[in-house]
Amino acid sequence: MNKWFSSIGLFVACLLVIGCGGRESDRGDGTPENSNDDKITIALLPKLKGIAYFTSCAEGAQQAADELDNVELIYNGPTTASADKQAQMIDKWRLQGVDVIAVAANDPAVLSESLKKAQDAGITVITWDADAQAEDRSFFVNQATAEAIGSGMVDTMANDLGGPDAAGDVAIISATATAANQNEWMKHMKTRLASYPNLNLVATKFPGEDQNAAFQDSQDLIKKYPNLKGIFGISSVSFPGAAEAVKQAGKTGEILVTGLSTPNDMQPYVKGGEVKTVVLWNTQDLGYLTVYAAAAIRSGELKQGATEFTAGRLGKKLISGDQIMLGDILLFTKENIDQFDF
Amino acid sequence: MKKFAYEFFLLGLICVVLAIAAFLDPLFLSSDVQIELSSEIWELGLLTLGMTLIIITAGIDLSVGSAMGLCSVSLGLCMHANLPTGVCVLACLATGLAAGALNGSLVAFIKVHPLLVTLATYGMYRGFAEGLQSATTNAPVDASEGIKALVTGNFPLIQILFTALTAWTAILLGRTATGRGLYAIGHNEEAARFSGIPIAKLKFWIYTYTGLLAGLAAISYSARRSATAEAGLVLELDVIAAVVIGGTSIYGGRGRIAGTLLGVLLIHETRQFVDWYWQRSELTLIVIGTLLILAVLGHRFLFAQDPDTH
Amino acid sequence: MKYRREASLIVLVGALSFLATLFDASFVPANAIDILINSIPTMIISCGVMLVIITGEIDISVGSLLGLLAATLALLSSTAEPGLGIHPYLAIAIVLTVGTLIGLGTGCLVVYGRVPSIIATLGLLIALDGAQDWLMGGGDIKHFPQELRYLGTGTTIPINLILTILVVAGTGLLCHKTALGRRIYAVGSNPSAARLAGISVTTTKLFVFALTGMLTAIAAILWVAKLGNVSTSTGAGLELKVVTCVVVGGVSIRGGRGRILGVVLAVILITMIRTVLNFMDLGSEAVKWQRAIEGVMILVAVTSDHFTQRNQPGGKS
Amino acid sequence: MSRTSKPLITIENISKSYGGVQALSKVCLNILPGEVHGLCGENGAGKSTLIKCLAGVVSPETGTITVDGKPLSHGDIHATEAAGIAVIHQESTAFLDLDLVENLFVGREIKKYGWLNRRAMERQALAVMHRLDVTLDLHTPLREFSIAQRQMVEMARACLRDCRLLIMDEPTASLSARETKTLLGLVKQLRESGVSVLYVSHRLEEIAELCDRVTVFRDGRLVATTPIDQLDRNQLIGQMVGREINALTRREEHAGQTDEVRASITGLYSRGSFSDISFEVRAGEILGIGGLVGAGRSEVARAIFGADRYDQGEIKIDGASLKKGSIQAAIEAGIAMVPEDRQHQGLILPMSVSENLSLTILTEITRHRLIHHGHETAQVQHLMRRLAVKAANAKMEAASLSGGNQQKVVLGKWLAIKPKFLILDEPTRGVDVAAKAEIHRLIRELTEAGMATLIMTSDLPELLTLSDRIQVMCEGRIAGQLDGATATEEQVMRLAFPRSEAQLT
Repeated sequence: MNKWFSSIGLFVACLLVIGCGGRESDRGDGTPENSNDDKITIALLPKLKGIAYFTSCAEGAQQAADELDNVELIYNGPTTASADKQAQMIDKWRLQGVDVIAVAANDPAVLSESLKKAQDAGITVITWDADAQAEDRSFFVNQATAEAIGSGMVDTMANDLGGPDAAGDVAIISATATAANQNEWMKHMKTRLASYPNLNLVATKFPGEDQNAAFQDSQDLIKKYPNLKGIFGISSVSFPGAAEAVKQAGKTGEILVTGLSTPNDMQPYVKGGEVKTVVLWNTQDLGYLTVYAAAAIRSGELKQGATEFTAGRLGKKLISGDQIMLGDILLFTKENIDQFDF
Repeated sequence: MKKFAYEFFLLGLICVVLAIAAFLDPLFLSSDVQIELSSEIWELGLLTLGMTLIIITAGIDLSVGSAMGLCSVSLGLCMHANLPTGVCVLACLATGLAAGALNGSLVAFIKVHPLLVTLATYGMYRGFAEGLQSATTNAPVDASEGIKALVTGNFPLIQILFTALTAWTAILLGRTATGRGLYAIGHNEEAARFSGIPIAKLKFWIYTYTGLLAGLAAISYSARRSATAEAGLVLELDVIAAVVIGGTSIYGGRGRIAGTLLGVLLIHETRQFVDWYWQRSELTLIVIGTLLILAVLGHRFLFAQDPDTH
Repeated sequence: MKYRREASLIVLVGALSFLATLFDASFVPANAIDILINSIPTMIISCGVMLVIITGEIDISVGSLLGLLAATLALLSSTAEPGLGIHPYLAIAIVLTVGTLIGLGTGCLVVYGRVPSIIATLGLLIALDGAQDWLMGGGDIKHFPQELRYLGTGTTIPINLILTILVVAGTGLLCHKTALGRRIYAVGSNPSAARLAGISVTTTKLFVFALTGMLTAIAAILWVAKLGNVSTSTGAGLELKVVTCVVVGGVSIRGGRGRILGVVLAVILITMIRTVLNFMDLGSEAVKWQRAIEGVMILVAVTSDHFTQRNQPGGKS
Repeated sequence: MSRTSKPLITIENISKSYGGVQALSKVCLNILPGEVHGLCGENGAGKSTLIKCLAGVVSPETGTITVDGKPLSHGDIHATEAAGIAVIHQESTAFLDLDLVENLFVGREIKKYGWLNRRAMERQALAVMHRLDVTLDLHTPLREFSIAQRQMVEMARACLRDCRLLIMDEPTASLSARETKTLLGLVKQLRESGVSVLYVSHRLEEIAELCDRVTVFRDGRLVATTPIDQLDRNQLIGQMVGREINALTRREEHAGQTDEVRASITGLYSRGSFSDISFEVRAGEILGIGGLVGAGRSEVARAIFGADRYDQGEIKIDGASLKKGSIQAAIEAGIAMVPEDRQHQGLILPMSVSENLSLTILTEITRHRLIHHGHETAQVQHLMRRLAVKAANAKMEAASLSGGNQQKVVLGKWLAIKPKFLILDEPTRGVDVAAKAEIHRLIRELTEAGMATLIMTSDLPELLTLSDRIQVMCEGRIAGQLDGATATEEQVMRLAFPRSEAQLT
C-alpha cells in the first residue's frame, strides 16, 4: 500500500508543480505575443541546419533583418532533414507567439497540420525554398520549382556533355530512399531525361547521409559502367562525394558531376574540373527576399493579388499568383565562380 | 519513503528544470503551452513502458524506433489503399506485434543476446520501412482521416490508453507473479530458471508487448504528423535514456514504472525547454546527453545500495 | 573448431565475391583494394571497440566522436573560412590528443564513476553529436592542405591502407603477444579473478577506452584525408556499424573472447555488401530495398551461430 | 620436519569490519616455516577475511603482518606476491576463456624484449604439471575443463611461484575423493620441501590428516590454536560452534519407507554426458548417488529436473511420464531440486529472503492475479521458522546471509511446494557444521513423511549416513549399487573409479 500512496503522491506533487507554474504565468501573461507591436518576429526554418546552402540563406536573411529595423530574426532548424523536427519547431514558435514563420518544407504532408494550426493562431505562414501545401501558407518565395530544378540539372548536364545529342550513361546519387525533396526532383529529372534519347539513366543510389557510402556508391558506379558520362549528386552529401570519387578515379574531365550547391562549397571541384557547372540561384538573395516578403506580408504592405513587390537591394520582384519569384537559376562555372561569395 | 528516495530526487530535478524555466520564460510553464507540448510525450511514454520491462530483465531493445517507422508505413499503405480505418489500425498493430515477436523469439527461443538481435533489426526494420514507402507511395501518407480523432479532443483516446497501459504495466510489475519473475530474470536468469519461472515465455512476451506498443506509438505519431518511414527516428535513444534516468538498472533487476514516468517527464521538460528557450537544436543534444550521464552518476553516488554489483 | 567463425566469414566473403563475379568477371581484381580502403574508418575503430568489448564493456560513442574530431581537424587545418589554417601536422597532433583524452574521459566515467559503459557512451553519443553540430555551425568544410590529403589520396602508395594494416597488426600483436593483451582478455573473462591475480582492472579499462579514443582520432584524420569534406553528418551511425562488425567477427558481447582476424573479416564482409549490391543489377526498384537487404544479412550473420549450436548439449552460459 | 622457533608469518592484532559488522577483531596468529596450519570455523567466522588480508586483497584497519620480521604493506597484492605468499581462493579464479598456459601466467607473464615468451611459459607449465602429476592439454580453453581440472590448474598456478606460504581456501570443496587424495598428497609434498601451508576446510577428516596445528575462529575472534594431536574431533567441533553437536549417525532402519515407487527413471541417455541410467526411488526412501566429480551425477539431476535435455529414456513420476526438458513440467509433477551452485542457480542473491522463498509458490499466493502480501508473509514466516533460518528479517537481501542460511532458504523455497520427489545436488557444500546437521535432520524428516529423495554428493560420510541405498556413477554410467546400511567408503570408491585406474590403486 505504501508504494501506491507514494506513487500517487509523486504525481500529485508533479501536477501541482506544473499547475502552479501554469497559474503563475497566466497571471503575468498576455504580454509576450503583442507587446512589441512595432517589432515583427520572423522565424526562419531551413530544411536542416549546418549545410552551406542554408547557412548562406541565413546570412542573406540576417542582412535583410538588419536593414529592416523592425524585424527580429530567429533562425533554427533540425540537424537532419527531418520534417517531424520541423513540425515540432513550428508548434513551439506558434506557442511563443512569433509573427511570421517562414518554412523550407521537408515534407508538405507531415508539416500540414502544424502549419494549419499556426495560421489559425494568427501567425503569417510563408514558405521558401521548398513549398508546402498551398492552403497551408500565404505566399511561397519561389527560387525555382522542383520541376525547374530537376530539368535545370538535366539540361546543364546535357549541355556540358555536348548539347541535345549528348550521349552516354548517367546516374543519380540521392539521399535516403524516402527523402521527399530528392524524390520530387528525381521525378522531374526522369521526365526531362526522356527528351535526351541518348542519355541513358543506368542507376539511382541511396547512400543516405553517409559520406563514405556516397563515395563508395560513386566509385562503384564509375567502375561498373565504363560508359558513364555524368553523375547527378543531388544531396549535400552526395554531390561532393561523387566529385571526390571521380577525382580519385582519375576520371576528371571524362565523367562530369553536377548538382545543387553554393559556389563556395563546390569551388574546389569546379576549379579542379570534376564539376563543370553547378546549378543554383543566389541563396543569400533568397534569404534576403524571404525576410523582406515576410515583413511586408505581416505589415499588410503585400497582399494577395499583388503582381510586384520591392525588396530592398533586390529591387522589384515579380509575383505570380501566390508565388514571389526570386529570378533565374544561376550556373556557376570555372569562369564565373570567383565572382560569387556565398 | 526511503524506498522512493530516487524518485523524489528525480522529482527535485524536474522542479529545478521547471524553476529555471519559470525564471527565464514563465510562458513556457503556462498550461496551454504545456498541454500543447505534451502531445509529443505519448509516443515516448508508450515505448518506455515496454522498455522498462525489457531492461529489468537485463535486456535491451534498440529497434523500437525502427519498428515504429515500419508500423507507420504499414498504416500508411493501408490508408493509401483506402482500406477501412479499423483494418488500417489493426494492420499497424499487427506489424508492431510481428516486429516485436521476431525480436522476442530470437532473444527467448534462439537465445541470441538482445543487443545483437535488436542491433540487427534496428537497421532491418528501418530499411523495410524506407523500402516499402519508396517502392509504393513514395511519400508520407496523410493519415488525418479516421485516426485523427485518436489524438484530438479533450481526452484523446491515446492518453486514456496510455494511462491505462501505464497503470496496468505498473501493477503487472509490482504486484503480480509475472512481475516478480521479470525481476528474478534480471537479477539471475539461471536461478530464475531453476525456480521454474518460464523465462522464454516471459521474454518473448515482453518483446512482443514492446512491439505492440511501437504499433500504438506509430498510430499516435501518424495521426499527429503523417504515416511515414521517418516515424520514430532516433527515438530509441530517448526511450532508453528515459528508462535509465528513471532509475532502472541496465544490468537488470532494478526499476519501477514510477521512476520511468518521471524519467520521461524529466527528459521531455528538459528537451522542450532547451529547444524553446535557446533555439539551438545542437544544444539540446548536448544537454540531453549530459543529463543522462549526470543522472546515472547521481544515482550511483547518492543512492547506491549495491556498490559492488558488476 | 577454434577458427570456426573465421572460416565461415571467409566462406561468406568468398560467396559474395563469387556472386558479384557472376555479374562482372573482373569484380575481385577491380575492387579488392578499394573495398579495403573504404573499410578503413570502420576497420581502425573496430580494433579499439573490439578491445573494449573484450574487457566486457562497450563503446557506442565512436561515431559521434569521429564526427567531433573530424570537425576539430577541419576547423584547425582548413585553409579557407572558417578554418584556422594551422599546420596540418600540428592539427593532427592536437586531434590525436583530444581523441585520446575524450577516450580516457569515457574510461573514467565507466571506471571511477561506475556508470555502465553502454549508458555512459550513449550519453556521449548524443552529447558529442550536438558538440559536432555546434562546432560545424555554417556548413561543410573543404580546402584541406595537400600534406593532409596526401594521407588519403596518395595514389601510388595508399598510405592510409598501410597505416590501417599497421593498426590491425599492432592490435593483433597487442592481443596475442603482450602481457597487456593477456590482461585485457583476463579482465573480460573474470574481473574478480583478474583483480586477485594482481591485474589492475581499472588501468586496463582506462587503457582500452583511451586507445579507442586515439584510434577514432586516427580514423577521423584518414576520413578527412580521404573524403576532403567534413559535414555535420560525418560519422553518423558509424558506432552501430562498428559494433555490428565486432560481434559478427565473433567477439563475445559478454567479454573475454574474440580475435582480430574475425573482426577484420567481418569489416570486409560488411563493407563489401554495399559494393556487391552495387555491382549486381538490382534495378531501380530493388535498390530501394538495399538497406533492408543489408539488415537481413546482418541479422542472419548475428544469429546463424545460435541456430547451428542449438542442439549441442549442456550449453553453459 | 624441522621446527624452528622463529615463525615465518606473524599476524598481530588484525581487525577488519565491513559496514559495521566486525569480521575480524584483534586476531594474533603465527605460522611456522614448513607447517600445515589448519584454519577452521563456521561460515562467517572470519577465515576468508583473514585470508584476504594476508593475500593483500583487502587492507585491515589495525594490526601488522610481518613476514620474516619484515612488515608487509596492507592491501598490496604485489607486495604479497613478492613476499612469497600464494593464495588459492575459494571462489573460482579461473579465466574460462583463456587456455591453460595463459591461466597459469596471468598477471605475471614471462617476457622477452617486452613481448610474451610463449615458449618459456609452456616449458614452465609442463614442468609444473609434471610435478603435480597431471596431464592436461596446454592450449585448451579452461571452459572445456571440468571443475576438478580447473582446481588443478589453480594449484599449478600457486605452485608455479616459489612460494613460502600457500594459502588454500577450501580447495577440496568441489573435488571428488580421489582428487582430494591427490591434492592432499601434494600438500604433504610441499610441506616436505619446507613450504608453509595455511589450510582452510570444513572437512574435519582432512584437517586431522594433514595439519600440524589448528586454529579455530568464531564470530571474527580467534578461539584457540592447538597442536592437532592434543585435539579430538568433538573438541574441535565444540570450539567451532561453542556447543556440542550430535554427530551424524547412520540411519538405522528404513523408517517410513514404503514400496510405492515415486520416481522411475529408465534408460536415460544424453550424448556425451551419461547413458543407461535407470533407477527407482520409492516414497520415504533416500537414494544416494556417489561418484567422482565429472562422473555425470549433476547432469543426471539436471536432466530429471528438466534443466537440460536428454536424448533417450523416460522419467515417470507416480507412473505418469514427464515432459522432457521443461522445469515447469517437472515442478508441476512435484519434483524439486536444490542445485549444485547455490549462488548462481539456487538463489537470487540481490532479492530479499522473502522474495526468494516465495518464488516457487507465486501462483499459490496470488489472489485475483495479484500477489497477496498477507499470504506471502504468512508462508514465508512459516518456512523460516520451520527451517530455523537465521535472518534479522525476511526483507534482508539473501546475499547477506551466511552460506548455511542461504542453503536453508534454497531448501525452504522447495519445501514450499511440498515436493513428492526432492533432488539434492551437493546440498552441504561450503555449509558449516551446524547448518549441515540441521539440513540433514530436515532431509530425513521430510523423507520419513513420505517424500522420495535423491541425493548427489561428493562428501562420502554424508552419502553413507544419509542414504538408504547408494548407487555409484562412473564415467556417465551406473557402476553399481550398495546398501546404505552396510556400505563402506572403500566400496564406494572402488565402484567410482574407472576400471583401469581402479587396478592401479
